[in-house]
Amino acid sequence: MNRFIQRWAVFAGLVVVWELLTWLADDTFFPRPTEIATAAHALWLSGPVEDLFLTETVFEHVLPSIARLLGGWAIAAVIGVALGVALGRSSAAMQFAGPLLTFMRSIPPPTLVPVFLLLFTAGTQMQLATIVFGVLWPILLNSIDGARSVDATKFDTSAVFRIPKPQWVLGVVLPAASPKIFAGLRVSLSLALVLMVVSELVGTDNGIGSQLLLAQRSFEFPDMWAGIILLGFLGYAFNTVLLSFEARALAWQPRQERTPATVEEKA
Amino acid sequence: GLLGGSDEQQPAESAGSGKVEKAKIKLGLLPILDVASVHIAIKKGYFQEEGLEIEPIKIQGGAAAIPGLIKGDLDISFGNWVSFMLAESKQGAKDVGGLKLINDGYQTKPDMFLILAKADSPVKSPKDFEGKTIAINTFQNIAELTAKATLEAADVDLTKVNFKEFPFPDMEAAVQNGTVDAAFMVEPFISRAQRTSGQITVLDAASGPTDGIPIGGYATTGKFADENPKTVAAFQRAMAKGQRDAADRPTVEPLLVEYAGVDKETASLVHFGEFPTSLDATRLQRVAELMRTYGLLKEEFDVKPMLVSSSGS
Amino acid sequence: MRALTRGLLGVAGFLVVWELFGRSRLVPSDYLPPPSVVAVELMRLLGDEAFLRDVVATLLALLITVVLSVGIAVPLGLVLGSVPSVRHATRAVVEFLRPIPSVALIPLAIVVIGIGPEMKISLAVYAATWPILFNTIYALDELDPLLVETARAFGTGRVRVLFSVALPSALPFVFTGIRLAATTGLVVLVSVELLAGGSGGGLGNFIMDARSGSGRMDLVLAGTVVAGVIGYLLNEGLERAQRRWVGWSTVTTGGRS
Amino acid sequence: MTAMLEVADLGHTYQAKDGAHTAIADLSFTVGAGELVCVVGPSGCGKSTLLRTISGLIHPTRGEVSLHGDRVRGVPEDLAVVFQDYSRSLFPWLSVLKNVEFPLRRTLGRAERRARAVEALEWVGLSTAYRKYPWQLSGGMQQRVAIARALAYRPALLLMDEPFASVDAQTRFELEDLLLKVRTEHDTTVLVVTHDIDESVYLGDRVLVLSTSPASVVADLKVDLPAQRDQITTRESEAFVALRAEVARLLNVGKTAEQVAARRRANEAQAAKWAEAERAEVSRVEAEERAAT
Amino acid sequence: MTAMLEVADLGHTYQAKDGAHTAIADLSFTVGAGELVCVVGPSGCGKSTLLRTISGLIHPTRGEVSLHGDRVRGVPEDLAVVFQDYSRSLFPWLSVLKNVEFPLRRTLGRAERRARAVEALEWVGLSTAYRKYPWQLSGGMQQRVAIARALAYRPALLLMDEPFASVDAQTRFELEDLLLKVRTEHDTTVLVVTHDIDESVYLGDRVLVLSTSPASVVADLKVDLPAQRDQITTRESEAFVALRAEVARLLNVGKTAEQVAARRRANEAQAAKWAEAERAEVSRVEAEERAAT
Ligand SMILES: Nc1ncnc2c1ncn2[C@@H]1O[C@H](COP(=O)(O)OP(=O)(O)OP(=O)(O)O)[C@@H](O)[C@H]1O
Ligand SMILES: Nc1ncnc2c1ncn2[C@@H]1O[C@H](COP(=O)(O)OP(=O)(O)OP(=O)(O)O)[C@@H](O)[C@H]1O
Ligand SMILES: [Mg+2]
Ligand SMILES: [Mg+2]
Repeated sequence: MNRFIQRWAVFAGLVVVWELLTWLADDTFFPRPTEIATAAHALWLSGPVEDLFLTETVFEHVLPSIARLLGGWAIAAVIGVALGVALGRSSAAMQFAGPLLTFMRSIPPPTLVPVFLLLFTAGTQMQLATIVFGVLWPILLNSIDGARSVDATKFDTSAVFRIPKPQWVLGVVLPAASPKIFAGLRVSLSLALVLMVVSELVGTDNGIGSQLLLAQRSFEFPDMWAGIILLGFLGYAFNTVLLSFEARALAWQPRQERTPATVEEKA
Repeated sequence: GLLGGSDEQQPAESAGSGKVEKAKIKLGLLPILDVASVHIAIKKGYFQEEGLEIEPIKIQGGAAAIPGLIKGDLDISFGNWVSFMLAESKQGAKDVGGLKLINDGYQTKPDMFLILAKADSPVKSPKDFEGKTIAINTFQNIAELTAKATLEAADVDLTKVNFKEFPFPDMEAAVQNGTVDAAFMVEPFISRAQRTSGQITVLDAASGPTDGIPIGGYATTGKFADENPKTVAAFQRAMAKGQRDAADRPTVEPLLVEYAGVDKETASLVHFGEFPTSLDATRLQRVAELMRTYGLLKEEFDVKPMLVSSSGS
Repeated sequence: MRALTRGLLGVAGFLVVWELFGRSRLVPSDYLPPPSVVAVELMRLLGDEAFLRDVVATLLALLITVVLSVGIAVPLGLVLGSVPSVRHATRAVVEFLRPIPSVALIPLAIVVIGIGPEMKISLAVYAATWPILFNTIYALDELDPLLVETARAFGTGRVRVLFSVALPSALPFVFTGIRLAATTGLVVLVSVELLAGGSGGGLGNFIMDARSGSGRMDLVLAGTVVAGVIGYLLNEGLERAQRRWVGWSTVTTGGRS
Repeated sequence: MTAMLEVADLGHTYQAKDGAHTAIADLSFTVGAGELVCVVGPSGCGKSTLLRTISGLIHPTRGEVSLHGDRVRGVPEDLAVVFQDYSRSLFPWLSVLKNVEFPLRRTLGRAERRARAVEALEWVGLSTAYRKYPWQLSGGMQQRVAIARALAYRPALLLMDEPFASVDAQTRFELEDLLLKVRTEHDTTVLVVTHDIDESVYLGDRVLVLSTSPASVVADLKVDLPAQRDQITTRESEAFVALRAEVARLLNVGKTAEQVAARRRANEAQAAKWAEAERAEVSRVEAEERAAT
Repeated sequence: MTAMLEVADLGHTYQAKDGAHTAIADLSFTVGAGELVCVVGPSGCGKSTLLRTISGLIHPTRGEVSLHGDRVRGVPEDLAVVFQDYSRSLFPWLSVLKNVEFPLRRTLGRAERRARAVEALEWVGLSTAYRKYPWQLSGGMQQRVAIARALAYRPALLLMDEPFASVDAQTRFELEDLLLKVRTEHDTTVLVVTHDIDESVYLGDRVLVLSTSPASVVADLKVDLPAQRDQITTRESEAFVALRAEVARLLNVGKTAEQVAARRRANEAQAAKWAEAERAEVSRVEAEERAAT
């Protein structure tokens, strides 16, 4: 409860400050949070009772976007972790693929739209490709790093007991790398939201991102901000879910009792 | 500097500097055909004659134009009428005295807005669009408005037509690989799609109800217009000459190759639109009407207060 | 050297696939020109001053981006990673801010910051900060408590523990975050140049011009290749720095298998 | 001697998800300034936990620790610790020399720091390994680096958790003498946790015997040996032998007579088995030899 | 007995940026099947390196290791190692029980695996800590988990690197006896690196004494004690005492007479200092007492 208050007090404080600032500035581009809330309500929560008050827009734009974003992120997670562990544990593979991957990492997804158009059909497939191509890298890089940093003694121990490859990967490398992998997963989860918007720049007729851009172009700034808030909300929600998974997966980590912050004079 | 930012330097004292309040104009331009007249005017020294120095700032898409004007990073900018009117109707620029339209820029002629399909497409006539998908560059803009208006005129049920957003450069490919059934294109993409992929015209979206519809022009903020009336007037005079010269194809064609990066072959094929020389409220009101019809504007909108007509030319 | 040849082999393999794909009848070569065509165009561009100016503009903006995001994210990460109460208090805000798509905010950014290079750099810094921040926080979580206890037992103050124990121990993973941030920054810079233009110029601008004016895919791909090469070189430089400064981390960890 | 360290009614319980674990039940003792006290006790009884509470790294759940009469809250000044897990307590990114210098950075200038570190490394016989990194050292060498680091710091109170566990017998003797020398020269108060009963008697002014987990004080023995000790003569002295027997006896106090008897029975059964195995082996070898000739 | 392990002309040099370091110079010895050989040698001489080459973790730069006559290239079958750095060799994400079960997953079913692990943990006296995580254990308990893991695996060849360094004397005795019992029951060949001279004699069929770094074999002593040993009677036997003196002597072989003399001189100087310090202290205390009364 205490933590809850602690967490949301800062948030609420910032919202209040924002409200005051926007009220003072009175700028079309920066509507007041209350206006945004009204717009959000009109957009998404003014639907009929049988749909739990959700509007048409939610079913037409929000849910498909979420599905694409989670799908893309999941695909990227699987590819990233698998490839990352493989590359992290095999220096030869890393030498072969390293430069190419760095090269690909530096390519802005928008320039690849024409190429994606050739390889995928526009719409869901292309959007998934864009999201995967964008969010893969934090997972991949962190997995490589995690897989590489398995402690030497643990490597030796597994070698000595002739732990078979699958067990070595699943039972040693993955757990050892998991804190780093989770860091990558968390960075990329919110990146997936960003890329969801980017992916809806081309070849779409629905989605949170396309709605957001449309609102922006039509100077419906409260609607646009409502979209941004929705993204923030989704980001927060997904992140919370991921964190609870993480807490379970990393339960073995020594308890916080002895981390830097707590080893401190209470005097 | 090396970063490519604008170098803030005082404009060189030019001949007519005594007359205008601000000699150096930061002008937002899109890399498209529509602004050929500006390049002509610069080349032929029309601005210099008026004591103006133009610093062209390349912007991509309309997204940057209005915020750029509001922030003051652009003094004047090219943009499409729909965006300007939408912004004004939503009071987007109220802090800087609203948006003011100072010059007409570009206007359709037949064969300029074409909806193209693959050569072997089953879509042969507008009626065939029902149940099909058309690529369009941006929703809720001039393309969608004219497409809808002409489709309706051809008796098409709009609720059965899908639109999807694609940037112009990607449309040819999208049509070619069947991602969409047809695409709403402009020059030089039309010429290229016809030439390289043999795509065929299904509908001219700038005909009938939308024949000669204004596309875009030059705007500034109310603040700038109030503070620099002479500058604005000088700009209008120079542009009028540019617009006039732009009607002359041999003058424009080589410029395309130069500033828009269009290859010579395509340049020789493109269909140009009209470069109107005067700003006419009645003509622009047509755009507002279209916007009203298709729900972009919620209420009546009068464009007249937005205009700053050329005083003495 | 062997690593280099292997890397080149990997790239060469990719180019061969692309060449075959581009030359096959599957796709019109206008849409996906093969690397041989792109290479010729690229050679020509490397002699073109305007193009080089664009490249330099992007490169400089990128360096500024990396420096700024490191300067922001590492201290912030140290604070958030070592003071749980601050971390709890700011979590809601941070998680709300992270998914904000910088690319969709271009108009707002222009209104606030203007159309110049500052705008794209701000957006890029915004995007590049997160990977560094999170890697720093997570690396601190993984810090061996015994190392901290050792330092504390010798009367090392909290701040110094942070800088001379926590930071060095976290550094290898922070470096990974920086490498990630460098390419993320590059991607955002080029994307913003591409979508907004403005007075910045840059590689993205070049690509957009090539695309919209004449639909020259060969130029687009040449520009893309240059972006990739910039990313590669920057990554290589960072990796070298990493090997130099935190080389210890690769030897305390297990051999390859 | 004045009491430097006072441990009163100390208790510590570790909290864990699946229930609490009491590591220390109730400990009280004092250590005078300049004294060297050895702590012995069964594995897992709470010795390391005790050192952690004294050094202020964990807050005991019960009782208190005072230094010079002040209650310990944070990490006290002028304290050095040699951790049991020495290899993890060295900073892998610092060379051996830098590791030893690390705690000195706060107080000393560059030159003096260097001199102190070099001196301490010489003491522990690592003069040739300055520039190496911890992972390039053997286990025993790492442990000696940790000892050198603590000695170079010249603390008023030195806590050592099985500091000589990983070095060979000869080196161990040398390090023991080194410790004795250093603590006399600098008047350091020392608390050494050790498993070696001989060592505890040889080193200590007193030996503190702890019970099985949770730890409490079984005995607090005064070591009545002359202050100047010598590896050979001291260890051969009658007093020494008697004391070490006493400590060994005390360590077994927790065990019931039954446990001891059980062990003896098991040993006998074992012996019978071995004898049989040996006989079998002998006849096998004989058979082999016969086959070979 | 047939030769199970053969080490021939073994040498290993570690490469480092700032020059190479030769850890093992030239080692040759054999170990028969079922034999238990103890290796003693000064700290940093190359014992752990030797175990690493035998277990195939590093490739020696010179010479070779053979098992059953086959040259060791990778990690051989049926091998278990207790690493010196036990705390790092445990998997922190697995509970104690899972840690012990981990290497058994390859070969055994769930139930049998569990039974073996439980049994091994009981042997080392950790029956109550199954569900704990390694970081919740004391140093000695962690070490015993590592031992349990190796024993549960029932290897043909067991390599142990100072396996009892962190446990108390009593537990150490028990573990020594346990090791003897297990190796007889399962006919395991064992190589134990230890620093405890007594232990090497008590445990070993042979004791291998290594020189200072780089390691070479100083002596290969046969331990002529009856196969069935007992902590009390064996250690008291004359043969035992003689052997341990011999090993101690051999360990000093590397030292020059000068070094020994120097140490003696230092000790004497020290003794004088201490005597003085003691006198000073006595008079101080007396003064204090006088003041108090
Ligand atoms: N972080 C922890 N969480 C829970 N229990 C712990 C923790 N640390 C130690 N313990 C438990 O506390 C008891 C005492 O541990 P401690 O490390 O103090 O023992 P020790 O006397 O040092 O033993 P050893 O001689 O084996 O090192 C042990 O039973 C151990 O399981
Ligand atoms: N990875 C390494 N790189 C370089 N040198 C090393 C490395 N590992 C060990 N050495 C060196 O090799 C020598 C032998 O080390 P090793 O660990 O085999 O000694 P040891 O006999 O096990 O000593 P201890 O009894 O102290 O554990 C040491 O001098 C050490 O400095
Ligand atoms: Mg302990
Ligand atoms: Mg060793």
